[in-house]
Amino acid sequence: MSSLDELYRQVILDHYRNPRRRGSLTGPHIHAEGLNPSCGDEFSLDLQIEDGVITDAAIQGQGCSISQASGSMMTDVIVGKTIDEARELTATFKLMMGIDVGDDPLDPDRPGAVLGDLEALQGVKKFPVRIKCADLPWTTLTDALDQA
Amino acid sequence: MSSLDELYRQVILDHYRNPRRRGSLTGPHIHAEGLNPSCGDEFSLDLQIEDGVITDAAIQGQGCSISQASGSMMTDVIVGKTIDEARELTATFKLMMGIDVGDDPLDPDRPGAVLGDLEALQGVKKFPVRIKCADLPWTTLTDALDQA
Amino acid sequence: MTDLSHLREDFPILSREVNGHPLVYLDSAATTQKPIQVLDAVDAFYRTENANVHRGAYTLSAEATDAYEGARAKVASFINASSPNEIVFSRGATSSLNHIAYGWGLNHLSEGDRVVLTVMEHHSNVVPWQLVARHKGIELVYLTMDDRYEVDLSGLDDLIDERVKIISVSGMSNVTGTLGPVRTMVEAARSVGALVVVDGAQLVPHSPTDVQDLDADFLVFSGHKMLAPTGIGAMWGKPERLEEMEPTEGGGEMIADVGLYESRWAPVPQKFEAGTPPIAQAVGFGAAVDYLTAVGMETVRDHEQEITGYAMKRLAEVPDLIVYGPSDPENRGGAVSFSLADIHAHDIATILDQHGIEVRAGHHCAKPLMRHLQVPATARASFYLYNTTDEVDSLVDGLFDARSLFGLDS
Amino acid sequence: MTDLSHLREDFPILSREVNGHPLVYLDSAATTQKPIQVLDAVDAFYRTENANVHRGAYTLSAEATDAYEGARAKVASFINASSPNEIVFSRGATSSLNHIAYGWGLNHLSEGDRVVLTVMEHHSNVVPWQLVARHKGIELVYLTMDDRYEVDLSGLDDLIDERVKIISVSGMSNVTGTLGPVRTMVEAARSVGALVVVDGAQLVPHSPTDVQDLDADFLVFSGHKMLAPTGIGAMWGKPERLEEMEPTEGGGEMIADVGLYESRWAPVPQKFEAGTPPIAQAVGFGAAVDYLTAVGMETVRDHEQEITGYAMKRLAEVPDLIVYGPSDPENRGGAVSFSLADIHAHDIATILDQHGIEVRAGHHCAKPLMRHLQVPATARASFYLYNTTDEVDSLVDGLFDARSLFGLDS
Ligand SMILES: Cc1ncc(COP(=O)(O)O)c(C=O)c1O
Ligand SMILES: Cc1ncc(COP(=O)(O)O)c(C=O)c1O
Repeated sequence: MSSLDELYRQVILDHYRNPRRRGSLTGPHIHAEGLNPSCGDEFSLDLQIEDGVITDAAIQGQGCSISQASGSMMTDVIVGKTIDEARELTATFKLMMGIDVGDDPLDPDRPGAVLGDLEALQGVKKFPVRIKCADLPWTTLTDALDQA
Repeated sequence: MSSLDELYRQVILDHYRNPRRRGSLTGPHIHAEGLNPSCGDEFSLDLQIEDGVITDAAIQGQGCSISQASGSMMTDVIVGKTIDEARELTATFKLMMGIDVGDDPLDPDRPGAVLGDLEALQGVKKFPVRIKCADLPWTTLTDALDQA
Repeated sequence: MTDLSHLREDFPILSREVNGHPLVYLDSAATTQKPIQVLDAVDAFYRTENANVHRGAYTLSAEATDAYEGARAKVASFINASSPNEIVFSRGATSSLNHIAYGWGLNHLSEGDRVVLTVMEHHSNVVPWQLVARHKGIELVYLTMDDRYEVDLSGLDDLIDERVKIISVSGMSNVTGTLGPVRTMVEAARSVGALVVVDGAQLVPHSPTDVQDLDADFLVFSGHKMLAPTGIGAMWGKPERLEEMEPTEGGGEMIADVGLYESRWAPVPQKFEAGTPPIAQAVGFGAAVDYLTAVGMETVRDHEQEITGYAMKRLAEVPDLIVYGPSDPENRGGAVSFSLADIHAHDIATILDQHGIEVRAGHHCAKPLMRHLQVPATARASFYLYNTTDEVDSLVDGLFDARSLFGLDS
Repeated sequence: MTDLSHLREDFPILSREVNGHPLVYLDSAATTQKPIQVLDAVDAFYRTENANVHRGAYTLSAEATDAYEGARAKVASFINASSPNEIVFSRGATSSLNHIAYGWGLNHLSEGDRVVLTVMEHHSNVVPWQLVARHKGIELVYLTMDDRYEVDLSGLDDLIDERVKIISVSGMSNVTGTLGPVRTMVEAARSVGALVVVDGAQLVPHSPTDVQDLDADFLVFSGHKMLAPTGIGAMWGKPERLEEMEPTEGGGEMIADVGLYESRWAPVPQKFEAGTPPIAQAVGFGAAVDYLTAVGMETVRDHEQEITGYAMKRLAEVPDLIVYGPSDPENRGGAVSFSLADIHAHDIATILDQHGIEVRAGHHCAKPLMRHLQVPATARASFYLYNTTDEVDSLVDGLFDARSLFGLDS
């Protein structure tokens, strides 16, 4: 498979064209926005959190297939998770992408950090300039969780 | 004679060390100042003009031997001359130095344009960056004559 | 077809490969590649004449000054300025525009005055005026674009009154290739005594420019977009405008005298060139305009029109491709922005890059225009004298590959 | 004696002749010569990686961005900054000082506030503050120099009160070689919460610099004075100062978003780098600090102390020669200004030039200091790592020739 085929897997194009949970939340929620100034990709995230658990999420934004698919897949895995689990997922995802997560990286194999569809984004690693596209929703998630 | 010997002729050093007509005029006079911003040389000129004739001159300033000697020698030749003759002298001097005097250069051989001691400044021509030093008093003179 | 392919060997980088394919460089609107003639001029300067300029009484410094001032004269005659003193060297178009906005704007504009811009301006011709507006309470007014991607002049007459002090317009859009209506602007401005600033960043490199004929007040451009090194650009100004403009940077070289509390300025253009200037880069700029002059700017423009025309024709063969910009190559420059189906511009750039084809994707520093076009981003191919129709063909092949990767039939 | 003469072959220009003599380049305080390592780095960039930075999704642009940002990291670590983001690339020390004066000063200073300078400052650290003073009604206050050519600190305690908002001081004088009392300034400033700006144009090239140890708020320097190309320099700032500083230039690259009437800025350092930056020059700057690091800045400083000491000793043999500057080489840099009898500095430079010796003559962009020293101009020899004691001997021989040309006995 060429690296382009690996990059643009079917599941990614599917999430890009049919993003899950697109829109905004109406009830009480946390809101965060991310911007990638170098390419102009935008991502915004609403989270409903009850008793430390993410009970709902909604996304908006525009950008390349990678950033939008990453965001869509992200909402798929974080809803139903606790804040701590969402942070674990974030670290796991970033480690998979080869992004430095600082001093205290989590054990990527620990239970709870199952990435599912997101693993399709592994092909992005071969395109260093696109890694920040894949990462944009996750940086935005971290901002949101920091407000919780 | 080396070009340095030609540059620093005795008569030049003499005018540098003993400038003629140094000071300022007290009666009614024209005043003009010249500055060479690239090297900091300064030259100021007072002229007394009666009936179109330069009857007195006084100079001040500081700078290299070339600019100061040129100024001193200039006063030697312009006092007693008419404004027109002073302009002719200026053009004659500039032509000797290889300076462009515009569309209507004078005939350097015509009577009245005798440079005398000033010819000692010919050695400056071999030092292109110093030509503007020699020229500074003459530019100042032109400014002064334009006021007359 | 003007064949300039023999020039390609002057550009060492064009023989490199990218991702296993020969480099197809289609991003000259962002920055151009450099011919050996320019690289050699810069190198020779450092190897034989390097010294600081203007302040030295010695041989090396005089040679460096001659090289630097010689470059000023070359750039001046390239745009047919009446004197080298009308050229102020700067870091580039951006810094030139900031000079004008601060040096002229901050000192001559006051509350209620208006600056007229267009929606197609590059950020470099928008943000400086916004910064001045913060200090001076001036108003920015925009002309919009019509559906043929031309600046919409229908409201111009109503817009132009004595409040308008400056009209600042791009000579050629870096997104749509639209030619700015400079002549109309100059006429409109004259009627109310306003100044016209022309952002020539895309104009000067790509077509013959004559400032006396243009009759604007200021023209800015960047060296790196016309074969010269990075770090150098120019501001041309009418002598009286340059005289009335205040310096925006203080320092060495730009002074006649410095006291503890007050200073006096050197004459134009030194007044605007504080500190050690980009000396070697100016020398390279001189070599670049020599190169362009030798090719002939008419030839450059002809070649680009031909290649742009060819590109428009070939791009029309790609289903779902929309070009944002005028369709007639006579009437536009060689920056061709487009979208392709629902494939994001960034994805297009990545896919083309895998074919060795380098195009830009994004907002092209023209967010107001993106909003006007209602697109978040476009892909852009832009051409220069070294590009060929073969490269256009590669581009089109790459776009078909993008379609297939995104599951669209060809 | 540290022998660095083997480095001379890295500098192509040093093998040229001037007026029939081997070049003796003694004007490194104005600008330095460039080693092949720097020339090659710049050339290689243009030949293999040239593209615009930051805005491209393609390989070439990513490579160019890596090269540019890699240079930022090198320059940061050269002065021991804690992060590359503390380095803002600029055109040079002058443009950096203007950035600070405008970006910080214009936005945080108001009527009655004071900026403390010294009489030894370069025009680049005087005029920007005068320009801000025009807009803001601030007061400039000067520390003077004592008869040992040191900044006179006797009145410092009385001077420092809450009106003082900025102290801006040269790290090393380009005329007298005097080391600026940076540490004392930093302490004094802290007591009233003032900022300290260090003009490092002569300091950073010539001695090991550690910004964390220095603990000032801003440090500026020029690439061309430390083996790098012209057209590039840097401003280092403490992160909190860079955050609170406003951009002074608007344009591409420095924005997060641009609307028609308002914009938002990109994060530091991009906020201060409007438009296409001097990309290849930054790459050259990186190569220059690599070169200096390989030699070792301690070695550079040692070599210059030795050569300056030797020069002071030999110059003392020339009758009627006065050196303006501290006498102890430990306590000064390698810029040695002098006068010789009644021979004007310009004449000295011309005579030395005929011997192939290039020294500067004039006010050295330090007119306030010239007035303080009560000299209209001085001649200045300044040294760098490639200079030798033999060259000092040639200088002294040339000065004896000047004496004899002016009819003074030897
Ligand atoms: C139309 C236009 N104006 C201004 C600029 C800014 O030029 P620079 O980045 O060289 O300062 C550009 C370059 O992108 C441009 O295309
Ligand atoms: C002490 C000092 N400050 C500032 C400058 C200005 O540097 P640049 O001309 O590179 O901007 C110089 C250079 O002459 C200098 O010596």
